[in-house]
Order: sequence, then structure tokens, then C-alpha cells
Amino acid sequence: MADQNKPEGAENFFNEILSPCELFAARSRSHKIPARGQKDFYPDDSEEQKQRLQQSLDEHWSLISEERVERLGNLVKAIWSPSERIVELQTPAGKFWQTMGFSVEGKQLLLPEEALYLMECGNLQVFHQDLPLSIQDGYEAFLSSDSVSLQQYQVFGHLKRLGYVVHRFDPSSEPSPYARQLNLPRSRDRGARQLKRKRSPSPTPTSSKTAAKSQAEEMEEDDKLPESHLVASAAPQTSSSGPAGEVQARTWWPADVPERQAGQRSAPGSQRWDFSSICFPDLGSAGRLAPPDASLLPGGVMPGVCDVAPWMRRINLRKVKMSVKEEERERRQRRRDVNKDREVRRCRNWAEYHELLERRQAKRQGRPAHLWSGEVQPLHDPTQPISTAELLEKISVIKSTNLLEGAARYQENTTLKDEWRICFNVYQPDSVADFKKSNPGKPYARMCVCSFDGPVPDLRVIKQLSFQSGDVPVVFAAVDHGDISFYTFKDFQLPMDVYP
Amino acid sequence: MSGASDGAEANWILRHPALKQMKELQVGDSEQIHAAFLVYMDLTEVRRWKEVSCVKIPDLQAVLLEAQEKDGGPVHTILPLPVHQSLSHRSICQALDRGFPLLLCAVASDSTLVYQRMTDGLVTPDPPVGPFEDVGRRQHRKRRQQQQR
Amino acid sequence: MEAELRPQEERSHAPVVGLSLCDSAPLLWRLQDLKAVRSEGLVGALLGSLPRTPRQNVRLGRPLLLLPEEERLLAERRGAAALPARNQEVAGGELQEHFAEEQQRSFEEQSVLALEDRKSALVRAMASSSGSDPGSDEVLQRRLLDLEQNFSFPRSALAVQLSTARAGLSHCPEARAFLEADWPIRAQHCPRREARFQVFRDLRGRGFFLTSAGKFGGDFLVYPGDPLRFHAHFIAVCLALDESICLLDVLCVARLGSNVKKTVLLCSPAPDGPVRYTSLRWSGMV
Amino acid sequence: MQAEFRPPRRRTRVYEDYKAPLPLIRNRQDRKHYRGELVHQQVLVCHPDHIQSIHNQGYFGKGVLSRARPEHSISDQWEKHKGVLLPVISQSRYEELLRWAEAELSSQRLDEEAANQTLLALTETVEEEEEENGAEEEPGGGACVLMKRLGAESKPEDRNCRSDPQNLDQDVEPNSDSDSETSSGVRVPGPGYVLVDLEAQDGGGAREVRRSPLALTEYLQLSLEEAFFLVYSLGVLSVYQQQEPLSVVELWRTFRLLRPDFVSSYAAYHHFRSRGWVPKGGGGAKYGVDLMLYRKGPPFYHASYSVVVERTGESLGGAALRPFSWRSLAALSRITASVSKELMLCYIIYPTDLSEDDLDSPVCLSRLKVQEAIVSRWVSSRERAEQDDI
Repeated sequence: MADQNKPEGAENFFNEILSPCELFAARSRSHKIPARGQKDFYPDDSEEQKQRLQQSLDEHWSLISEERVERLGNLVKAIWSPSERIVELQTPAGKFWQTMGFSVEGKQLLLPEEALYLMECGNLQVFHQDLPLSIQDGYEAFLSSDSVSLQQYQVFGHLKRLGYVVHRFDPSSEPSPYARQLNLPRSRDRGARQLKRKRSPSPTPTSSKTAAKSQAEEMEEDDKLPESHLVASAAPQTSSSGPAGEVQARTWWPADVPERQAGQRSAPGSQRWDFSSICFPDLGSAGRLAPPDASLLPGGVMPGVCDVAPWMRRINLRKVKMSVKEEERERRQRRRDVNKDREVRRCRNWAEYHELLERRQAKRQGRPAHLWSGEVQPLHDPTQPISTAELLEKISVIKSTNLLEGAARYQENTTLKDEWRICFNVYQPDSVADFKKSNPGKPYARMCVCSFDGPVPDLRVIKQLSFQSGDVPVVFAAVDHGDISFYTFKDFQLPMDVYP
Repeated sequence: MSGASDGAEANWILRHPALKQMKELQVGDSEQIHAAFLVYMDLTEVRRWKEVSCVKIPDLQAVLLEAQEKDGGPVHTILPLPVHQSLSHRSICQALDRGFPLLLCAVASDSTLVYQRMTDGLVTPDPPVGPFEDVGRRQHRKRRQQQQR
Repeated sequence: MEAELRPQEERSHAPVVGLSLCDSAPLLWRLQDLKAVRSEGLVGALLGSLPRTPRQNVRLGRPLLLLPEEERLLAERRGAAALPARNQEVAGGELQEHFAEEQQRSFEEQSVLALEDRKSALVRAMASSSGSDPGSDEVLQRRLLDLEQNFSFPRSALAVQLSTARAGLSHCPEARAFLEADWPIRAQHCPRREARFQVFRDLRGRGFFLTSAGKFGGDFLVYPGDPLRFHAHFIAVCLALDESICLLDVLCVARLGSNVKKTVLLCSPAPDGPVRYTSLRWSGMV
Repeated sequence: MQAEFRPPRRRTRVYEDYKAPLPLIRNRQDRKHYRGELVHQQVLVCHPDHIQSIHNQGYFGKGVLSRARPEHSISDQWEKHKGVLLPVISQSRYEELLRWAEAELSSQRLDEEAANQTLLALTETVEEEEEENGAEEEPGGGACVLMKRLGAESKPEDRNCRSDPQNLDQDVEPNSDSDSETSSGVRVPGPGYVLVDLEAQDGGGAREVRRSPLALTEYLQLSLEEAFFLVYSLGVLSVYQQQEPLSVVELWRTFRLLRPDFVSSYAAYHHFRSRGWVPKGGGGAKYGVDLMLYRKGPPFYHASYSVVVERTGESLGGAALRPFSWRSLAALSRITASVSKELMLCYIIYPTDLSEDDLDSPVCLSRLKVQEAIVSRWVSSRERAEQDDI
């Protein structure tokens, strides 16, 4: 079958290269897109319809066939480095530098998706081995499932074309959830970290190796924060306690602390304080408390016996004064001897006694026995008048939870599959004017790119990603071939709605 | 109130001849039969369809209904199904193979009915009424909505 | 309404379509391939920025992404071949030399064209400004000479092409040979995929054009003619005949269909027969 | 990230007064207890007063012969006859009812003569005094007035979507003991009185009062979740199965057998009720979801949320009740948005240590957790044209 193809094929392969004459002519071509006409509903084989179709097709092909032609002076030249998967600029960057790229040791670098997008926009000419790369080369060389996938690039390109600023998301450059909880300012050495982040060959951590690394980084940070916090709060105390403040500051921490902390680090799950497991000393029961073990105390502190008796004296132990009604009720309850009741005495065991009580209760109130004598009874006794608000309160037996509850635990115990990764931070188009790469601020949204044929995020995924993202919405971009649909799964608690 | 005496025996649903006929067909579980009966009542009592009757077909464990919207009008097959049940394309085809247009009727747990028309083969939709709105106008409308938000 | 299925024997006469795999997705880059595929009634999806106005999403340009069904049908009908990925290392400096030469030649030709351009502009300007001045011809000649002697075409003004498809094969001579090989049909084991393909092939065989219908809750949007000119009539939902479907899902997609004025089609390939279609439409019974 | 609460949209026209959020007893003297029957795995409320109370206070259930509000009537036309409003039916309709009664009687294996006699007794023109007695005895008389008013107040969309004229009233004949059995001990179809429009030969429109051979009164069908809520959470309903009332646990077990996912669907229903909202399962079917959520009730507000109930383990795994694909989610999201509602996923989270035994009692509800999430489309652009809107 191939024989006839050969000559024809050879010719065709060259015909997409423009001649110098065509190149020259292309400088003055239009940038308008022809408007699409009304569509028809039924095909009727009419000449008119055929003509319109032909016209649409001609227009379509002329648009599709157009090649990018740019003046050399308007093109930024760059070199592709396959080993580092990075593109290095050779000539001064253009306007795009405000929102894209980064520099390392004086070199101006672009991530592959940024370079490919700029190639598609006709801003950048990328060379490899002194030969320019076609757009096709760019797609094939820059995109792969273990760095930026085609679908991720589709989403990137889609958002870029709309003017959004789109950056790769790197969990290690985000404040840790702990820091976020404490509302700490973002790390001081951001600039340095930015570089580190951008240099990593595949910051969208689809490979497990980088994923592990970024998690380790996060852990490290978590460990550091509480520690630095404790030191800070301890400092004023020590300095005021004597001239040897500096020495004492160190002795606050016994020599075995670093070891202990190292042990902590290796055990996952213990990086955060577990407040529920901290024991409080019992100060109430005994009048006196034994002195604490001296070895646990910093040097120079003289522990003594703690006498709580004076404190106990201050506690209000007076008898609660009851109203006349209340006192009456109390007396009545004491006077009535259940054991004298004949029916009660007939009961042979507790079960029968309870049954009897049920029967009596039902009889008194005219409540149907089949509902009120069983092991499970209705939540509300309809013979008792109650306000709607109280009733709703009473029947609210199912606890509401939120996406952040327990999310930290899932974060530690389970790692998400690669398909559930936040890939991009997205900043709104109108923020471009005063956008600073060094300090991009809070993103407008974060993107998780999904294949339309893949799974829909379940609750675990939604919880983990929203935990990771904090107060920035996570958007799932589902790519269905050429179509991209964006969805958010936001936390919600239906408000209570009470009518009288 | 009348309480216990107001028992199930007095329930006209249980005494209705149509329900008895459905039970005699010996297909479908009691839930499906109840669904079919509700649809039967909706067609006869509420919509006043004509010649409503129940039928069964081999291989399909469900009571089907047959009815005409108007006297002498075309016969429809109606397939009543409780809404939380699943179905297969094959069972739809079996109902369609009777040769009449089919109405699938989903019956919700509170007796809500949702009818869906089903036809064998490809049925071209009706063309939209009036001229198509062009893209420009649609965009304009969208923009306006956005501004209002 | 559309060319009938090509008989099998004609297959060899149609040129092979070159597929390029990018992250395992089948992409078409060459214009001739795009046209060839469209002439088969396969629509695909354009993914790239449009060279003319790259910063918008309404109209996109090359590459064209094929649906798995389109890829398979293409392979069945006329043969498609995978273009190999670009060779990472190019030996020798021949190509680089060739590229430099070509660019130099283009520069020279373009400077000539630029000069011609300026000259004709000058002539036009002179003609319009001083219509019947007898001395003007002489002035014109002098100015033209002046222009020719002083004209310099800056390197920065050189128009260069940023090729869309890998051009000229100059960087990859072995690709041409590869094109002649048959493109193996990639494995499609999953039964859902199989049902989708059977339905796709059948509907295409009936002359319909199909695109992906994910956002409408179905598998394919089915057009009575080229989507450039026609609205879709159907939302095709592919499923095996005995596959169990949730009634609520059926109600949902059917309701959506009536909202967007399309018929929802349940499509199931019978094991040994034609594809079974059932149209779902609004009953009007509320 | 928290979804913003969008205020529910009030209906532009409201045709009824708000009675009460739930069918609760307002004072100690009112010891009303409602009754439902478990028939064919469905819960039916048959007594007209019960129907009105349960439906109008919290909008539980749906009339089996009505589109929403239980307001079906045997006839569209009612006429005052000797001080009593009676439904007017055509002779052919009357004969149809008679045929049913005949079939009913024959199925009781009576000998032909007895059956004919009973039938004959039925078809006789009702004597005036008897008629008046009947009307006086009518226990649903109060309800009759009530129903009439409600009918006139019902929603305009209901009016528009049905072809027949608006019901003016309702057939409110309940089957009281004395009437449902004849002296011969044979059970005959319930009485009720109708005004039969006789198709007289001379063309005159004579009307005659007859007993209605088969009284098709409106019943209220409750979803299993609604029924269990009225029983367990409010304690106002008893569900009878073959004349035997079921205890809370019996009912729970019965419903779990009928519907394997009852625990999850009830938990979701209960949760929304306990927040003061009105969940309706039937309405959800129209949009392919499990529940629609209304503020106050369907007559006052448009539904705010389309809810899909999903179940998950505490380790957040387990098989989904309704396995979503992007395709089905896209369709749901699109349809929900096009009717101006929001799509809500309601996850019921089961603790890991919840055993099958624990699930055997509604007490397990307190160990479940509920997570709501709003799914919405993120619009990336104003200019992003839907290329195939129509």
C-alpha cells in the first residue's frame, strides 16, 4: 500500500514550509477570526447548504493551515535542555517575564509548559542542537506523563489564553497547615525557597520520589515551628530570672531533648500536639501535692511541697439554696417508697420492673404501647409540648462534620494516588498588572487536573485536597478530549431554619 | 378516632379489581405491582386515559400497562418501575418489542410519577421554535448576567 | 448526506495518516492529515492556540486530538501510522549548516522583497502627490537610486516561520520510512470501550458526525452533518445490553436532553446483530 | 473552602397559609395519633383528617391520586343537593364503578343471587332521609369544608399543567364501620354518595343521588424515610402491617429489608429535617437525584438543593451507592444549574467500629456523621462560549 505514497508523501512533508516570499507576505496578514454563521438544523442536500458548508470548511482550513510567522526581532530565543527539562533564554525576555519564568544564577529559565505556551503564542523560538523546534516538537519533547501531561498542559493553556496567571503548585512552598492554623506570616526566606522549588525537574510531583520529598519537607517544617515557638516564649522568663540568663536558657531543655525530638520525627503522626493525650495533674483531691521530681526541673529551681489547703478554702462549698417547690419535690421523692407498691413487688427482675414503668407511663399519657414499650422509643414524646427549636435540637442526633475535620489524620495515614494532585495555582487576570512572581499572594484557585474517563473525587480526596489548599478553593478540571469542565466541591453546612 | 377498625381490609387499593388482575399475572414483586397500580390509577382516574389494562410479557419480571391517550388513539405500552431500581437496556427493548410506543414511568417512594417517552430507533428532535440565537447575542446575554451577579 | 463507508479494497489508495503520540494521546499535525480525516467524517478536537489570534479559546488550532474510537476506525479503514518521536541526538552538523544556509537565503530574498516593497510604495506615493509635474520622473529615479543604495534590511525584520508540524523531516529522515508501517491498533480491552467503538462505527456508517459529549452526560454528541454547519441532534449513551443502569441516571440525562432540545439515545451493540437504539424524549406528562 | 449560602427563592405567589413546621401536638388535650398502613412495601395514610394533618404540617407524603397535594376528587364537578355538596359523575362513569364493584363482589365467591341482590341494593336511588342521615353521619364533614378551601388555594403551576379543570372539592367519604358491612355480613365497596348525571332518552339532564359503588378516596403515600421520621423522631405515627402496629425497631428492620440503603437515605432525611428543612424524595426523581430540599415547604419556596446521598466508611472508602462518573456528574450539575438549584452531595459517614448488629437499630444514627458538600461549575471565562448550547 505504501508504494504510491512515497513520492506524494515526500512532497507533502515539505509543503508546510513557507517560502521566503510567503514569509514576507505573511507580515501583513489579518488577525481577525471570521464569525461563524448560523447553523442549520436538518441537512437537506440543497445546493445552498452545500455551498455554505464548503464556505465554512474553506474558512476553517485557511485558519487551521496558517503558520506562525514572526519577525526575528520580536522573538525571544531560548534553548531546550532535555536533561533538566528546562528552557533557558538566550535573549532578553519579553513582557511575559512578569508572570512567567524564574532566574537561577543569572540564568533566565522557563518551565516546559510556559515555553510551549509562549511558542504557541509566537513569542518564543526554542532551539535544540542549534535547530528550531516546531510546535509539534515542543509537545512531544516537553509533555509526558511523568512531568507535565498533555491534559495538564491543555488546562494550563486554556487558562493562560484567558489571561490567568498559572503557576505550578508545590506543596513545600505553601505554608503548612499548622502554620496556617497559627496564622503565621508566610516564611521569610520565600525567595530562596522559590528558587529551590523551581529548580526541581518535575515540580508537579507525579513521581512518587518527589512526592516523598515534599512530604518530608513539610514534616521538617512542622517540627521546627512548635520548637521555635517554645523557645521564644521561654526567653523572657529566663532573662529576667538572673544574670546567668543565657546559660539558664539552655538548661531549660535537658540534654536528651534533641534525641527525643529525633525519635519523634521518625514516628509519623506525632509531629503535632495531641491535646487529648496530655494529662493534667490532679490538684483537687489531696490537700497537699508532693514535690515534683527534681530531675525534671531546670537547675537552680528549688521545688517545695505545694499546700493547696488555702486554695481549697476559697472554693464555695455552701449548700445550694432551693426554692420551696424544689424542696417539696425532693421531700416527696424521699417519702414515696417504691418497694411498698404491690405491682412493683410482683416484678421478679429489673426487666419486668422497667416494663411495668413503661406500661404505667404509657397508660398515664395515652401513648401507644407498641412505640413506647420497646427497647427503642421515639426521640420525642408527642404528648409533651415543645417549641420547634427545642424539638429540632432534641432530634439532632447525627453529627455534622466539615471537610477539615480529621483531614490532617488522613493526610498522614494515606497518600493520595498520583491522579489527585493539585497541579497549578491560578491568579485572576485582573491581578496581572501588579503581579509579583516573588510574592504572588494568595491564589484565586488551585487546579487539580483529571481525566474525564477517570474517577470523580470521593470524600477522602475532597477532604485531603481542601486541607492542603486551605482557604483557596480547589478546582477539578475534568478534561474530556478538547473540552474542559471545571468543578468545585465546597464544604457546606445547611443552616438551621426554625419556624414557630 | 376510628383507629384499628380502619384496617387494611377497608383499603380500596387492596380491593380494587385492577390490582387483583395485576397480582394474577404473577410477575413482579409487590413493590413493582404497587408501582404499576399507582400508574394505572394515574392514567385512569387523573389523566382519563382509555382502555387501560395490565399485561405481561415473557422474560420481563414486571407488570406492564397498555393504554390509549384518547378513545381510538394509538396504544402505548407503559413500564412502571420503582425509582431506586436499576434496569437494563435489554428490558427496555423487550417492552418496546411489543411494537407500541413506550412510556417508562419511574415511581418514587412517595408515589411521585415521572414519565419518560421511549421509542425504538433514532427519533430526530423537533427543530427549535424560532430562529437560533446567534453566538454574539448569547455572549451578550451571558455578560449581562455576569454583571448582575 | 455523507460519503458512504469506503469499501475495504479502497483502503490502499488513500494516503496513510500520520499520527504522532504525545503523552500517549494520538495527535494529528499535518494539514493534509487533518483534511483527510475530516473527509472521512471524523471531527476530533483541536487543542492548540490558533496562530492568528492565540489568546482566546473560542477557535483553536492544531494539533487535532482523536478520540480513541476515531483512532481505531481510522486504522481499520485506511491505515494510520505513528510518526516516531524526534531523535534526541542529531549526529553531525549537516542539518545545522543546512538550517543556517536556508535562513541566510531567506534573509537575502526577503531583503530584496523588502526593497521592492519600499520602491513600489515610493512610486505610488510620488504618483499621487505630484500628478503631472514634468520633473517628477527624474526626481523619482533619483530617489529610487538613493533608496537602493542606502537600503538596509535589518536582521530583526526577518520574518521567520515557527513551524507547527515537524517540518520537512529535515530533522528526522527516518520518519518517512516509518510512515509506511502499519500503525498497530492499540489494545481496547475494556468492554465499555468496545461498546463505544461499535456504536461509533455504526453511527458514523449511517453518515453522522460524532464528537465527545462528556459535558452533556453522554458518550457522543451526534450531528446530522458536519458540526461546522449543524447542531447535534442526539446525545448517545453507550452501554452493554445487559448492563444495569440506575434509573435516576436515566431520568437525569433524559431531562437534560429535553432541556437542550436533543434526543437522548441509549445505544447497545447486540452481540451478533445491529446496534440497538432507543430514543428518550420528554413525555410532556407532568 | 466553604460554599456560600444562597438564600432560597420565595415563590412569587403563595396560595396558602403556613400551618406548622411539623405535625406536633400543640396542647396536652390533643392526643391525636396518626395511623399508616404498610401496603405493598409502601406506607399509606388513609384517614382524611390524618392526611390533612400530616401533609399540611411539614409537607409529608404525596396523594396517590394527586400530583402533589392530596386533593384528588372523584369528579371535577360538584353540586349542592339538599344542602350537601355532592360530586357529579356521568352515567358511564357510574357504570364503570359499578362494574368494579361487581368484580369485587364476584371475587368474594358469593353465589350469583346474593351478589345481584347486593348490587341491586347499591344501585337503588337513595331515599331522601337516608341520604340526609348519610350526610350527617359523614365523619369527614369538617374535612370536606377544609378540602374545598385548600383546593381553591392550590398553586397556579398545578393548575396550568393539568388539562382538566381545577378540582373544586374532594371526595371525603371515609369508610366507617357501619357502612362497610351489609346486614348479610358481606363486605361491599364503601358507600359515599354521588350525583349521577343520567343520560336520559329524552335528552333531559336528570340527576339522581346514588351510593358510590367504590369510593376512591385520596390516600397519602409516605416515603419510607418520611414514615420512619414521623414514627421515630416525632412519635406521632404508627405503622400497621396487617392490622398489627409495628414497634420502632420492627419498622426499622422492615424498612432495611425493603431498601438495603435505608440507613443512609434515612440518615440524610433525618439530618435535613433536624435542620428545619423540608426534604422531598419524589421531587428528586424529576431531576435524577435522591432529594429536593425546600425551605418551609414547596408552596412557599422553590427547592434550593438537589441532593445526592452517598455513603462512606470512616476510613472514607467503601462502595458508592451511586457510582459517579464525570459524565453523570456533568449531567447532574448541568441540569441542576439550569433549574436554578444547587447540587449537594450528602455523605453519610459510618464509623469503622459500627457492626452489622449496631445497624439493626436506629440508635446507630447517633454514631453516624454527615458531611454536606456543594458541587458547582467553576466558570473560567466570560467569553467562553458554549459551542453547542442548543
